[in-house]
Amino acid sequence: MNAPSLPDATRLPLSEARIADDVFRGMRQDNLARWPSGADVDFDEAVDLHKRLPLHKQLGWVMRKAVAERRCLTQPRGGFGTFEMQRALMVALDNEGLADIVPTTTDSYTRNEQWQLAQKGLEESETVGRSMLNGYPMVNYGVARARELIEAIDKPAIMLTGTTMPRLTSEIAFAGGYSGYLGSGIAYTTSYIKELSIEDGIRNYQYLDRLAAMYHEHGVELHRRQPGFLTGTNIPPSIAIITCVLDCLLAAAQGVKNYGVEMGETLHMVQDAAAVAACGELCQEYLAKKGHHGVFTPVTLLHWMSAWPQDEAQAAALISYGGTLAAISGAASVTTKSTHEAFGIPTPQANAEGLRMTRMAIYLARHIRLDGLAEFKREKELIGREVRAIIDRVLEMGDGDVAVGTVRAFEAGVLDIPWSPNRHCRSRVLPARDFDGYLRVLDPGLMPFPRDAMAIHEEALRKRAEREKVPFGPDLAVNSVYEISEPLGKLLPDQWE
Amino acid sequence: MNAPSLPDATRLPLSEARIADDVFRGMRQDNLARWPSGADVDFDEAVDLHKRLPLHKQLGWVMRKAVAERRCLTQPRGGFGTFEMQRALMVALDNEGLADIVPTTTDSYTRNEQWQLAQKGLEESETVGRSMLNGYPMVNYGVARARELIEAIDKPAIMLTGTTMPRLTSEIAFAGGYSGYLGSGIAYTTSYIKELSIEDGIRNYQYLDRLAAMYHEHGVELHRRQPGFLTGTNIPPSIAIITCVLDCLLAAAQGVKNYGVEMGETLHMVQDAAAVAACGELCQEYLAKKGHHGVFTPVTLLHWMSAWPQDEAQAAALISYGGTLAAISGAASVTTKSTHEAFGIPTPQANAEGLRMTRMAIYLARHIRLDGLAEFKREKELIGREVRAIIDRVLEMGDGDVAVGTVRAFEAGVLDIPWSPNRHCRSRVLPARDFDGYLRVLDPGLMPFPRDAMAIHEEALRKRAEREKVPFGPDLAVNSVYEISEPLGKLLPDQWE
Amino acid sequence: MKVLVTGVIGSDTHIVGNRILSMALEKAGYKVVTLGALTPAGEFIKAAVETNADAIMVSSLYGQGELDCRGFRDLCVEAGLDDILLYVGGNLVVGKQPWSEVEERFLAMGFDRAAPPGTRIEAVIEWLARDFAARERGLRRAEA
Amino acid sequence: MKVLVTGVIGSDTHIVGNRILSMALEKAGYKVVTLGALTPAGEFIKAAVETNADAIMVSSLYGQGELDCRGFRDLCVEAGLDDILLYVGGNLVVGKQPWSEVEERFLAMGFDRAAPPGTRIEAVIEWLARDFAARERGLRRAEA
Ligand code: B12
Ligand code: B12
Repeated sequence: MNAPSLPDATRLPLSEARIADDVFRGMRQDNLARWPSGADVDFDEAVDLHKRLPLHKQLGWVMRKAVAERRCLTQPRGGFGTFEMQRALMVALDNEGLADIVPTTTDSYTRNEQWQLAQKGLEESETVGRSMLNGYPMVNYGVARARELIEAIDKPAIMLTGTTMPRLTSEIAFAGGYSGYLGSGIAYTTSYIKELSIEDGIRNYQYLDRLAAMYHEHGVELHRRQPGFLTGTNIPPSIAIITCVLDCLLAAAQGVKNYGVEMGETLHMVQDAAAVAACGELCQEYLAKKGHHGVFTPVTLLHWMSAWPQDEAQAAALISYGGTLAAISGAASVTTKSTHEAFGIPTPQANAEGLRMTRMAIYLARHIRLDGLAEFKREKELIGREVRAIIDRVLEMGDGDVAVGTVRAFEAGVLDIPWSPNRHCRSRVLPARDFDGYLRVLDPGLMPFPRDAMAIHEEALRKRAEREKVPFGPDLAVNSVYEISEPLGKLLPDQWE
Repeated sequence: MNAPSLPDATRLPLSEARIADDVFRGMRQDNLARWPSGADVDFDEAVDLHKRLPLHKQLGWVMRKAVAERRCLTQPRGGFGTFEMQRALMVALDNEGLADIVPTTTDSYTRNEQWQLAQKGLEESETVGRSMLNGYPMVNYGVARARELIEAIDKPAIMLTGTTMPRLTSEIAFAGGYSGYLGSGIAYTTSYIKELSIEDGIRNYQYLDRLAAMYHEHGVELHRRQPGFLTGTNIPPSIAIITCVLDCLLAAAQGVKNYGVEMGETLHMVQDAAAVAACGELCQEYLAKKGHHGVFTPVTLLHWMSAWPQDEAQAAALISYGGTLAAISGAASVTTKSTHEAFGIPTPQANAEGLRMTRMAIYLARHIRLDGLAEFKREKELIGREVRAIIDRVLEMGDGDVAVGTVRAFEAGVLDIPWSPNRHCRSRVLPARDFDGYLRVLDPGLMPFPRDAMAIHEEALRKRAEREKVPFGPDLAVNSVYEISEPLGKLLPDQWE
Repeated sequence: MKVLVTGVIGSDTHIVGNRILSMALEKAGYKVVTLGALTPAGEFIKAAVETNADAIMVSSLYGQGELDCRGFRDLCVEAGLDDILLYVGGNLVVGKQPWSEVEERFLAMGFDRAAPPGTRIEAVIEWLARDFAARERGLRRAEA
Repeated sequence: MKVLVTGVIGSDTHIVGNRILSMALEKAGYKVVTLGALTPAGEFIKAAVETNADAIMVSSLYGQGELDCRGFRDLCVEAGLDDILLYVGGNLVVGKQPWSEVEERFLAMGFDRAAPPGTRIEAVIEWLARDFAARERGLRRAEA
């Protein structure tokens, strides 16, 4: 379990530098040999396949079009354990959900390269006729099946693989006609695994980024994407954006040109709008600083990523508000959830309903922008100051190398992620929601946030502690984990005191 | 059918003046004699009953408390044809819906004082076991049953009677312990009936307002409310607010002190926020001008009042957004709909779900205010200019008397209501939604809106006509009636051009 | 030119759809007699007799249509309008009920067609065209 | 002092609820051995043997718990932990399934208690207190 991916024979010292072509050739060969389906990957043929796809089935093109037309696209998650279920799901999300982007979520064994276990889960799912896996075992089903999935829909498809080990899954998906791939070295390594080192996570994604760039160099613009939502648990925008910028710089160094960045919604309308604006700008600022030109960085928001309420009516409001927030913040796309979120992986129907609620919410709010509000400006500026303080420190620690700086910064606690399962991440930083509904940093751990920024966070959180008569301390963070999942009668009582 | 209520023997010339006590005594006597259940109304006993109700079951107190604590309360609609169904509904709305205010909607026969027909409908409903009436026949069931309904819930109750003839229904409801009553002479007469004159509608509500004021004079503060949503069909805020102000002045003249004003949501976040702020201020401005002091005028928003989409997912988004808009605009309460809206009167369960969606949406957006936005200020100022231009003209036409001015203004078309069924209302004014999502006046009819204000409306609507390649004319208004009810694929296509 | 009588039956104030429908039918080339909101059943018949109408289009939105529309066909027959084309449309019953049942109930009352909630005018215009054409061929109305 | 082993089984990364639970159990007076996320079944048993634990608290959120937890009780028995108290909790299966069926499935696997999605820590602490008390009285566990 948790086996780190095989050490490359050609392991060079860690650096952000573009993997050399000959080295990469060797890496690919080894990689594709790890499971029988790897043999079906033929790069040149895959390039041809992508070139034959209509533009509206190519996510790189679609994301650019969305930004040009100021559209906010919808994308669900979705993966089932058998091919037939997966195809039916994708068709439903396309037709009944009007999804602009159709996903394939892999199962958790595949995520951890436990293809033997995935095979057992797949077979049992086929036998019992219900999904025993929490996603689609992409590697086991292989390239030809992937192509059938792409043929079944009329939208671009994205891989959602929540993994630190994307090397084989991505080879097969790209060869199958998938034009989007979500995942990154820093974000996923800190959020989805316990033992793997940050360094290994970065290396694994350098492979994927180089692969995507290679397609680009052959005339196929794939869409790479970064999961800045991290552990999904009350992540303040600055912490998300720090990872967006760093992962983006790592990808750009491998030659990636179409790189989306994602953030979970804070559920505070002003904070989300400020975060989306700040995120796009900060990515571009650091790309320019590091000399990477022409990298397209659309911003995606995700529906609430922490604990959900069980009441489907409350969940419906959370879904709709998720669409509202994405539209108002000017996000290029929004990743949706369903009314089943608190319970389990949704049925195709519930998933499609979540898409339609979100789409209607986007329609209703598409005209609204908050840029003129004083609170918006203040929040955006605050986020910028926090992000710059930390990224500059990381670059310094790496003597200008993002990969090296990142690893050292995690060791030192300069980079940190709340609620991380990873042993190589201190996870001392602790967020909480303040009295006005903003996500704030309760305890920075060792992260060097500017002193005046921390003063703002602390004051806002003390205000909450005072008003709600809870001690100023970790309880605030724990309460904030539960808050949105609480029953309505607790959130907004219908009795007067 | 459509029988105007009996002309009072003591019919005096129309004026806004407070009905004299002795005259009113005679009016009440005649009124209560019109149906057997009228005999059960004993004013003094009713006053005692209200005084014994706990504060949290008195809507006058609850509305003041909501404003003081900046809460946005939820209130559904709801009426079924039999007592048992009505009680079960009210209990469900209270317990499962967490409604802050529990309604009783009367059926349409009762609304038109066709109590014989109501009786037949009631009996048939009891026999077949499903509601054949679209509301609760309050007059037929009478005072004692009303009291049982009040006892069954732990919230204040409001009567929703969509009628121009509220005299007997209100007597019975107040005697039964209802502490809120929605309805007004101008708004309902222009929106709910074909033949009745504006004058008669005003007179009927002068009776109700005087009755409510009489309770007040005996130490019971009831909550009166005005339905400024009118025909619910794309009413621009200024037209709603004109009726809010005029109806409010008429009520204040009868001595009413606790008078809510309602508006349907425009679904444009900035316009709704501006409308709520403007409405409260304009009511107070004209109350002061006319020398009415200490009148409390909380503002209520209503979920979208025109045609709804059939898809329940779309409807859920519209419900949630309705809560968001009410919270952000700082409304004191919001009147909710359900996912069944496009089809028919909702089940208690669907109704309760609509309440919970709304309540969750309120919770999520409770911190947001838009007052700082330039668009907000511009819109609020525009509304103010439009309302003042017309109200000042109405007062002038009535030589200072609101009742007289209103009747003359409707005759002259100076006052007008879009999509009115009433023969005494020209209904030449025609609204439509503009390119940026604001509701605008497409054709002012004879309403004397300021020229520069009309220029703003026209420009915004021409922009829409141009972009959507439809002629600038009534088609814009008709399209705007359908718009929100259209299927999603039409509103926000998932195909690229 | 075919003559159509439109109106909203009973104590029902919902005029918007009926008005839009009436405007569209006029544009489509019919002579339309509009009775407006809150129209008693008898007034539909009276207007139809007076104008020698070819069809009556009853709107009912508020849910009590099931009560208001009972015996409507009988009233027509009594007035000698045995064969007049009768349509009804809107939100015909109280609550969200399965449409097939509701339709059956209204067809049983003698309406030739019943339109479900949210019916668009294009559909109504097509019905009329096809039904009048069918009548030329001696049929009661065209196929569904 | 009673010893509890906690962890998230299989390839499951969901650490938040497990961590909050572990913190709360410690506060409630237990000695808690925390194995964290992505913990193979064998490691739970190993830790329980080494620390002579009184109970094992298995978290599973990601849906594959049904596969991961099979044979867990057998592993315990093999390791000589015949009577150790076994709890499991989280989102135990894929999708929204009726809880009573899910519970039954996990009790049949040999868990003493299964906690439905969203269970609050207060409830877990109460279970533990009652079950340990029941064991003093020689019972397997307290009533539901
Ligand atoms: C936050 C979250 C994440 C975060 C996790 C961050 C982290 N490292 O912990 C991230 C974003 C990384 C994530 C990833 C994934 N997630 Co996730 N996630 C959630 C979410 C939204 C909240 C979970 C949470 O933190 N709750 C708050 C804590 C306090 O509550 P809790 O975990 O339920 O724990 C409490 C109780 O359950 C109980 N309890 C817990 N353990 C135990 C044990 C015992 C013995 C007892 C008695 C009680 C008990 O006590 C705890 C404290 O009160 C849930 C949905 C939801 N609940 O709203 C989905 C959910 C758990 N995730 C899900 C899935 C599928 C995934 C992914 C596989 C794929 C994906 N969709 O992205 C990946 C997993 C990758 C992997 N290999 O595991 C599914 C599981 C589906 C199913 N069972 O059918 C859920 C239910 C969402 C859904 N409806 O699809 N996820
Ligand atoms: C706007 C509206 C109002 C406005 C009406 C303004 C006015 N004077 O016209 C106001 C606010 C005043 C109002 C009042 C009430 N309303 Co109302 N209202 C609506 C609403 C939201 C939209 C109706 C509308 O204008 N649609 C747009 C037009 C273009 O569509 P349409 O009317 O459906 O007409 C089209 C088709 O149906 C078809 N059609 C119509 N007639 C005919 C006839 C024929 C022969 C054919 C073939 C086709 C056809 O063609 C039309 C054009 O496309 C509907 C719910 C909905 N649909 O979303 C509720 C609704 C109709 N109202 C309802 C009710 C109950 C009431 C009230 C009794 C009480 C209340 N809840 O407030 C009062 C009625 C008082 C009275 N005495 O009648 C209910 C009816 C319930 C039921 N049937 O079970 C509804 C369905 C809402 C609900 N779900 O509860 N309402």
